[in-house]
Amino acid sequence: MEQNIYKPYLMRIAAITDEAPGVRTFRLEFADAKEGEAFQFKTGQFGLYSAFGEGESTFCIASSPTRKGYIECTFRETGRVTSSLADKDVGDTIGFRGPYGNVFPLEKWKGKNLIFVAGGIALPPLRSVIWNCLDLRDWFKDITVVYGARGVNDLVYKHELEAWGKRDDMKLVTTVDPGGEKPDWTGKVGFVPHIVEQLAPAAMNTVAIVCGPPIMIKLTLPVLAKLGFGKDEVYTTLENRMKCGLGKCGRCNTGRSYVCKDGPVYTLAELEKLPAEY
Amino acid sequence: MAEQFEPKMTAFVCNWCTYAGADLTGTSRIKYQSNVRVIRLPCTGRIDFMMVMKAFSRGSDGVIVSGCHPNDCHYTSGNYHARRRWMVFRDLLDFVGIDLRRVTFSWISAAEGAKWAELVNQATNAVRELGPYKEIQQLAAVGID
Amino acid sequence: MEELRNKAKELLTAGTVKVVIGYGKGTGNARRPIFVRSADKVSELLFDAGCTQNLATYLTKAEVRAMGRVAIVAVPSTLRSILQLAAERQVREESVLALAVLDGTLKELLTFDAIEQTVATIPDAISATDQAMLDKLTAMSVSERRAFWAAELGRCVKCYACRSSCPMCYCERCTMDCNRPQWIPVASHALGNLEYHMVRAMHLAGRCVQCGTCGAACPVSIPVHLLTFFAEGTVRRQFGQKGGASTKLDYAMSTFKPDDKEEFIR
Amino acid sequence: MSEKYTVSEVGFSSLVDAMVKTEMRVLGPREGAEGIEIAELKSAAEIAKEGQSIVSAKGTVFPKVERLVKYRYEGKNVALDDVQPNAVPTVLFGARPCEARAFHALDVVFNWDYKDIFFNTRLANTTVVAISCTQADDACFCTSVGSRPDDSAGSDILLSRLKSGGYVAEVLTDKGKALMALAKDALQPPPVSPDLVPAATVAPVFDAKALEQKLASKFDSPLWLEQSLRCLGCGACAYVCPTCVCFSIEDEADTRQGDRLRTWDSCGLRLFTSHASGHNPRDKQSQRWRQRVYHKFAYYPDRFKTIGCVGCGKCSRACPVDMNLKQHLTEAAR
Repeated sequence: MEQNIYKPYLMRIAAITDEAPGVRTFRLEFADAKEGEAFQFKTGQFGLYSAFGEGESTFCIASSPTRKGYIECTFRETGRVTSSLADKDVGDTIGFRGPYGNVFPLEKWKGKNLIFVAGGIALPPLRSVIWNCLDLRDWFKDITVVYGARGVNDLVYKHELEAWGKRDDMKLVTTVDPGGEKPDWTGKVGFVPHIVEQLAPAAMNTVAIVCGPPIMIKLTLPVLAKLGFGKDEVYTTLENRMKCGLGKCGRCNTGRSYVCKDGPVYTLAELEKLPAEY
Repeated sequence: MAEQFEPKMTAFVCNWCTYAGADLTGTSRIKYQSNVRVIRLPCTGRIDFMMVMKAFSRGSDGVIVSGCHPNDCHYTSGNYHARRRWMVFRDLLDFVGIDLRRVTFSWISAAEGAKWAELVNQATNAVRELGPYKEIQQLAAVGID
Repeated sequence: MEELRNKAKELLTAGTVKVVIGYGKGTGNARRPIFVRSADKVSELLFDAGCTQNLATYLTKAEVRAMGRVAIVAVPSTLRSILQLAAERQVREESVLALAVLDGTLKELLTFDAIEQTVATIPDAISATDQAMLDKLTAMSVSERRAFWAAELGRCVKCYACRSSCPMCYCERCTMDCNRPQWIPVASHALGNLEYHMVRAMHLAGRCVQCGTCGAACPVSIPVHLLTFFAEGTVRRQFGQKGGASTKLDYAMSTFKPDDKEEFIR
Repeated sequence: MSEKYTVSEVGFSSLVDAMVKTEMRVLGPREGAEGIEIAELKSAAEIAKEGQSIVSAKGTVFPKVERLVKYRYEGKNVALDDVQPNAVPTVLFGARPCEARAFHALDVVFNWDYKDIFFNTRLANTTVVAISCTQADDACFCTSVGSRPDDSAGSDILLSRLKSGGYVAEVLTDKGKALMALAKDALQPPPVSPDLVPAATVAPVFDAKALEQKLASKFDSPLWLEQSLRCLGCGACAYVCPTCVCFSIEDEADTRQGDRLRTWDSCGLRLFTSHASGHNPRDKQSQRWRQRVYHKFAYYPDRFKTIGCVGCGKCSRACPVDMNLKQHLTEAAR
């Protein structure tokens, strides 16, 4: 008998971390341990998280597939589902369907330098792949992370940023928008595209993974182009609205692409073939 | 013998008059029927017409809406606005086929504890006689295939 | 009709208006709304007995607003809608002029006052069919009415054509679209449909110009307009003011009179 | 396989009577007060044999509201109740050929990757008996999208009317055969040269392949704004459409339990793509209208090797402002 593809896994909230105002991370464990053991995903994939009674909401899986036994998601309290999720406590049950969508091609990146560029609440999708890459450190050459937010308070994963900053096998550059700094802020001040330009990473043998608010992406892409990054070497991940995640409900359809199936990971070359409906 | 039907009554009351009035009923030790679930709102002006519908769709057999007498509104005119709304909504309820005997409107001041008891008793008795209000709740299942 | 086309041509040529919203030929014998933006296209404008749709709906659309000043071919209900929209500060006097076709004569109405005066001279009555339906419904027993609406609204597919076609349903964020909490069920089961149409009727009470465009728009021919007609009728009867009569009226449901008379509050 | 029989009018009625007597749900076009509706049939006399229903027969396999998940709260826990797909044996009887053909366009979406058991179970339990159209109207354009008024695609049995009364029944599938077994006595061998009532004339107005090619370069054309200016942004077209497959999933719950429901949705509605943050990738009606056209006539053929439209014209008839798809596509194909 085929499965009911709309039936979610039941997940128990094992831990909650407040990341920034309105932004939280859940660590989720499978209520049914057997389902948990059988569950596999790859970095870049997403799921639909449900607050029963309110509905489902789409976010990436923010943890790395190399970390077994749980998944993590980070969300900002915005609409009906996310507000309800924000009201949950440790021990509560939520639903999860997934993993859905395509993946970041880590195999293809072997032997290359990686630069991650993220803004604001868009670090979570990259966090999964950053940790994945760090856990497979010898696959890659230099790893650089540029992460910016409006203000110091808006930076997510503050503890991990601290840990990344201390590592000598990667380079972390954090920045906040002008006016968002605090007296003890030791990172940079300036907009992400500008910081990338200053940093001027060599495009040779390097892959750039960019994720952030539309304006950040819009301004970062020309910088990368100027630095010589080819359109196949720039990756991003889209977040269209979805209801099913299964390539059926039609919401995420953009051009011939279903973001839930053909995405969410796209190269810039692929993205340019789509209408700008994302 | 079949158990006697006990209606579920929902009362939407304003904080300043009717709720205080209902309080007085209690402190005056006036007994009245316990079928009513009281929902306190700041003012009758806050009682959205759809709350009446929601009460029915979630299982109420009867609804009571009550607030301050005209001129007594804590916010000056909330009850006047509410009255207009009810004048239109009540007719509309009737027009779509909702039994008006299940909806009771009243003004009850903070001093009218006895009136509250009497109102609840009367409304509850009326609804008890009418029986459970299945018609509206059943509508939620119509159309789901 | 020639007069209408000439007028439209004159307005467009002089640049007085950027667009004329009117009726044109549709599928078969149908008439459809058209947007004439250049003088050489005025021959597409039509006016005949088939032109009954209330085009005022378009006045609040962003795409139309962006065009500039509008001339709108108006039937009586269109004029009333313009007044009601004006009363609710949704159209500006300088952004619209009405080309009213009344009993076969064209009248160019440049100001809200002119529209108001014209409207005052037009008898305001709903169609005999609608009146008969309302009478029939009010004569029914309450359970018959419930059965009637359950059957009618059971067909509703929640396409929102009634809302979309209504000149007064211009809200950027309709109650139906609010989901915190989800006040009205999204699914089109009988209860959700009933609640939806009741909310619409209540939100139109005192504002409805009784054009019937919502009912005409319904793909499955539910007489949803009877609900708004009824609620509007209640307002007229009880508070003595009607939607679309004047730009100066307060919205009946957001005001009150201390001596509003009812007999049901105990 | 395909077997042909002759069925007299009497045989036709007795077939319907035989079906109604079984456990099966017999749905079909019925003349209502306000036009043809797809409803549960009680007798052959009720069947509207000509003309298009207002709402399509899509609901037979993809109902407007359907339960996907059911849950109960148990303290901090949630328990999921098993929701079984609806497997009531159903006959869609007397539908137009375009309705039958439309199921394929739904099928490709419900099965191109993940399999949707709700749709599949309903489809597997549905037998489709279509009647060839002998009448068409201004909105019809089946011949422009690769079909015709006597198309048998998607039908288990196709009935074509004889001038002398009665029908030629073309039994196309095993399901059709099983249904016909209900009225064996009604079947006679077909005439050697059947004198059929000619199928309706629907002149092709555009070439779907050419349209698809044209669309490739017309994405930024002003045509979409021009056509959609009068569009009100309601969902009437999608909700009457036999092939519109987009849906929403909505929770409805009280404090103890809830349902996750699938409901029809439409790309024409502003909220369809709107994010909670307020960002909307298709913010303008012209973009939404374009999506509707492209999804059916460009993305569908590209992705699913079939057109997402059967040319039934229901959308055009249902539209409150007379958005005539046939005409708009003809413009786009130029």
